[in-house]
Amino acid sequence: MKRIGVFVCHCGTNIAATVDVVKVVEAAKLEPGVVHAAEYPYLCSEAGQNMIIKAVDEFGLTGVVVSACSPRMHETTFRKAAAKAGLNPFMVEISNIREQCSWIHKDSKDGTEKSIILTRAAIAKVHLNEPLHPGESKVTKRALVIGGGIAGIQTALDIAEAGFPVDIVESTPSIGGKMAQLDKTFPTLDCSACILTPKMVDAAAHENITLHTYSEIEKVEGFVGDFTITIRKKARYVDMKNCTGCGLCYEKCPVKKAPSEFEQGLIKRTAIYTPFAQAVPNVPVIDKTQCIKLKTGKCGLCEKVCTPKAIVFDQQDELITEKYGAVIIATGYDQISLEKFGEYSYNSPDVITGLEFERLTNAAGPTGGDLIRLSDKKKPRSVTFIQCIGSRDTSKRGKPYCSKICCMYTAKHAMLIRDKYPQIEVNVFYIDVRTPGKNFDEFYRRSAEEYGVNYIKGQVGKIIDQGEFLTLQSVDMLGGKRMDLQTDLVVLATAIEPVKSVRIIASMLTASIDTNNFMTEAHPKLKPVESPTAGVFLSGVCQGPKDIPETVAQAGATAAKVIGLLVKDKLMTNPCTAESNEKFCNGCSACTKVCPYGAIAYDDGIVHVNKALCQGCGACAVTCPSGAMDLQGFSNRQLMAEVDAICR
Amino acid sequence: MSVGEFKPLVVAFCCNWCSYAGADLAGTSRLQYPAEVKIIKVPCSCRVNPLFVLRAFQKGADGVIICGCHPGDCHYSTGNYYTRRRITLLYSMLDYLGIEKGRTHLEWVSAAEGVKFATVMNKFVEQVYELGENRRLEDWRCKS
Amino acid sequence: MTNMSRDVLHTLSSTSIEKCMSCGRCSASCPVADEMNIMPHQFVALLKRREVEKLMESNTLWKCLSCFACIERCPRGVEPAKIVEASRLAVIRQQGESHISADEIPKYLESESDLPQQLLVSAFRKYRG
Amino acid sequence: MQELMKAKAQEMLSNGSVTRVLAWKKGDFETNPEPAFFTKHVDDMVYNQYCATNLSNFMVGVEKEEGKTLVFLKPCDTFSFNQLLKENRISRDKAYIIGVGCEGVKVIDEMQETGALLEKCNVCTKIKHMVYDELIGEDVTRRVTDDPLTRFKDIEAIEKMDAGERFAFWQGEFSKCIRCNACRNACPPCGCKKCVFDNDNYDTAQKANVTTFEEQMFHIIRAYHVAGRCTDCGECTRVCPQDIPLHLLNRKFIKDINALYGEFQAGADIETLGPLTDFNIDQDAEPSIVYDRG
Repeated sequence: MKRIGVFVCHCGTNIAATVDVVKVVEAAKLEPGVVHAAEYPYLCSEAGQNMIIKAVDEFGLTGVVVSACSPRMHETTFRKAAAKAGLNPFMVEISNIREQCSWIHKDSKDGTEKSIILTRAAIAKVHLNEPLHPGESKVTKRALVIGGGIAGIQTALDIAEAGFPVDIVESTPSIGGKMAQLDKTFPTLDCSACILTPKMVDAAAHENITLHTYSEIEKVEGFVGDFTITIRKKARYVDMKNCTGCGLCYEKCPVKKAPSEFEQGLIKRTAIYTPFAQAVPNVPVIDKTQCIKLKTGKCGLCEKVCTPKAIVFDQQDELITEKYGAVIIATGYDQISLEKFGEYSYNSPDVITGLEFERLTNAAGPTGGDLIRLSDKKKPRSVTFIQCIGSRDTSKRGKPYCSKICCMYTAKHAMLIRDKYPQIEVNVFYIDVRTPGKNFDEFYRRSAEEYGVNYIKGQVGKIIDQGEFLTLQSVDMLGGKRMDLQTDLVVLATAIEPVKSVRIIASMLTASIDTNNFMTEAHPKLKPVESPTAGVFLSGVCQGPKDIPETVAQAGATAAKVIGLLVKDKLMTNPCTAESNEKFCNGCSACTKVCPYGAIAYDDGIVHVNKALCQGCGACAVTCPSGAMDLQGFSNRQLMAEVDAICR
Repeated sequence: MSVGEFKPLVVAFCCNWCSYAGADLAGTSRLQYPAEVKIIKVPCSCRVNPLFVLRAFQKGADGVIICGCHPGDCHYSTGNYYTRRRITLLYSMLDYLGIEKGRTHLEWVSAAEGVKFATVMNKFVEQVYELGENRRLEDWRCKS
Repeated sequence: MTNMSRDVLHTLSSTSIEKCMSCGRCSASCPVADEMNIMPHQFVALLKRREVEKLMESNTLWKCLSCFACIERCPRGVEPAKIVEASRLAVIRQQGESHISADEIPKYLESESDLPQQLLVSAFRKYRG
Repeated sequence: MQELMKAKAQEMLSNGSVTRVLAWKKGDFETNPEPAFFTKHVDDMVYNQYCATNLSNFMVGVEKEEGKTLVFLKPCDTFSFNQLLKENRISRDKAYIIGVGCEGVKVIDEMQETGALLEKCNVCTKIKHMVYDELIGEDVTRRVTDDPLTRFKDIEAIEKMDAGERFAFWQGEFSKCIRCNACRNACPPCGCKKCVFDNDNYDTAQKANVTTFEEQMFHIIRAYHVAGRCTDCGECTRVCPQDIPLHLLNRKFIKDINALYGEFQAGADIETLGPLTDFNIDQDAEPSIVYDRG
């Protein structure tokens, strides 16, 4: 039998005014195993804690019950005090007689009676408490960043600067992501490539950063501090070491029919290609769905012209396995498909998306920055932007959220046009213009006031391509009139969504994802860059729509959190974990299916709990029919003892 | 307890992250709810084994209520989704066996819903008062 | 003459005007908005303001083709055409009598007015007391 | 058919392709064949409409034994086999399964035929073998007399009673329980190495029912533990010496699961997640549905 000490706190008058603490002490003394019971005005004070420490020694206590405020308040305090007294901290239980008694019951009799019962329940539980010891697990001092856009690059650079090795896995042939496609950036209008390219080069050159481009995550095992991740490096058919990046191969490639991903399909590219001139690494890849040699065995022109002999047609996918302490998801976004929005005639060459416009206005883009209609190559006389295409849309066609970046990039696009071609008329159909952000509203107002962009509160119902021009059936809500506006070029501010593959990545990492495929953060306010899964962090748009300044700020925050993890040599694990009794385990493995953390593994007839992964929810313990699975700290017996004590 | 004066006993299982915190908030906001409610803290509502519910009734509880985070807000991501299925089936079975429905309840209470916690408890206890003493699911050995 | 409250229209139309975010896509999509003295988006706004009588007196009731483009294109599921339809019903209910009988239908069919049959069917449904 | 089965069993035993045969053998009366293992000769083996026992359950016992077992399974027994397979209680490669046709199992009372088939056979939905290596006589005509949907009619009848009547009904049934554990032993998924009701570590150990509550507790928890795993094989009710209609508990769970989470048949395959180890974020009913149904 344990030797239990019970300590009842007055909390000044917070408890003592309603609860007769002396009565609680007297009642506690009658409970089996209680060898000492006392009250004190402020147990959480140093003197109060010392009183507990002294009593542990004096009465040889093996268990402590503190009847005081909520355990959410001072459980840690009293557990630390117990540890000072040489007791295992988990031999302390709190009964909450302030929040649950004195503060809500006016009647002293009721409050006192309930305090006695709650104290009794805590005593019953302590009888069954076992010393618990947080486990330790090692930390592999290496991070993996999934996604090589600005979010991934910035996170990787910051971690690398702190001295830890980082790998970036990027699915396309080059890092850079969406930002590499942009022309200018709001609200300062500096050139996107000019600020991004140096970062890309830094990342490639950094001694702590390893790039795996044209690669994907194949498999994830392990847990915080100790992930083992397999990366598939897709066959590039070009030897990275030998290639000098001269570009002769794609100049000679006879296939010129593949839509260029980087140019948003506005122009075609060759079968062997680098996505864009500043690509990092500057090593081409062969698109095996296009290459004549790979499809039919003929051609091989690129191989003939390549002097360093870098073309390798029989190259295979390569699997590499590496250990990591932390994983950062930075997979970014895509524009949604406009398939379901037939009324906007997106199939017309003169109706384009925001991202397509970026390429069209970019000096390095397919038209050399010359703004033309793609149908007849003529300069448009007017350009009309339509906001919220598929955003804030609760019908099943679009997305219910605001895509956040469109108001600002539309103001930017409008301004760029008016700046370069003052004769072009620019209209913007908007529902609301949302510009919270430093210098954002000023920027938007400038586009309207200084550049004469015509903002129309209203929407377009339908776009009709009439060859020469487009007719927009629209409404000006402030003017209160229906309009059939004629315009030459339409830019749709298309909603953005997380890249499709993030769902697969999230499930491999057991990180949670919301109904819109955005990664869920551990806490929306207080843990915005951590996922609820320990060791998995979030950076960039995968967590929610955001612009470049926000993304970079978040990337830095994420890096700080990751560094905070990687500097540790060992991690303390939560001691309240599930434990399976091998003797009773049937091996049915139902527990493995309900574990949100993949912490339970079935092996040869029984299951094992990985203590480092287990977070102690207890889903498994209830699923287990034989009761072999139990949760330490909240065991079946402990909880039933509490039930029994309350119902006595 | 004097004869004729029925004072029910209600056991409330509250998850540590939302509902227990909600109860704390009810406390700090000084919102009254009946002293008949005795809270047992569990890490997650999915820790509540049907055995515990039956055990409470067996030992003389007149009502059992389970509180957890709202679906989608579980600290452990998915725990309360399992709770939702398990407890729905359990309560349905208890109903099928003729146990009065008013004696069981489940409510999602977030850490911010102190008012809801108090309201729910007030309502539930009132309901149990109306049903009177639990006779159908009780171990007579343990009652004096 | 009318005590038709917003709630009645609400029930009749079974739409949720609270969802409206005033984007105007309904009016932009409406083929006859030009001819209406109250356009679909204004119709929703007036209902929000409980100015039901204005709606019942507007020519929108007679101009709306019930093509449902506004319903189709509304990103929030507000269904403006249903409100128009409900207003029509409200007007008819007030009048409380039958405006068309089965005997009259052949007359319209044969006339040179080129009335679409679909219109006759829906008119019959609506205006038969 | 019986002769075909015996010949096949003898052949496989003799040529050593299996170590033992799990089948039914002649009992003391013609009407009570019993499950048996044969290792040499199969002369006593029988197969007829009295062979009720679900042999899948006996495969757990020989799982750790050397060699392969030839087992004869009726269509409905294969669901239990799959369920045990899914729960890692048995291995597929240790069994050679011969699926046998079934015309329904006859009800025996006092060792006499009553002329009726088991209730589960009248509403049988499990007509096809879900897992087998070979089939014998699978095309014998089945005698399903009732619409399979009527298998829930008894449950609906109970649901229609008021709470007091329901309580009285079950009290009456449970009070007959002698805690012989036959239901537990006959039930394939209810095969824990150590039952919570036998486990002294669990504080719930109760070897015999002392109170009315313990009768209820045992049966509620037993039904709950097999919810989503029960194939509705009906062995619990069939083996109950006190004639408690235990299947009405399991079937209630099945009915609720089907209604709330979509049709589910345990043992139909070995991949689908069981309804209690799965969830649907948007569509799962709230527990309040129990109260809403009045």
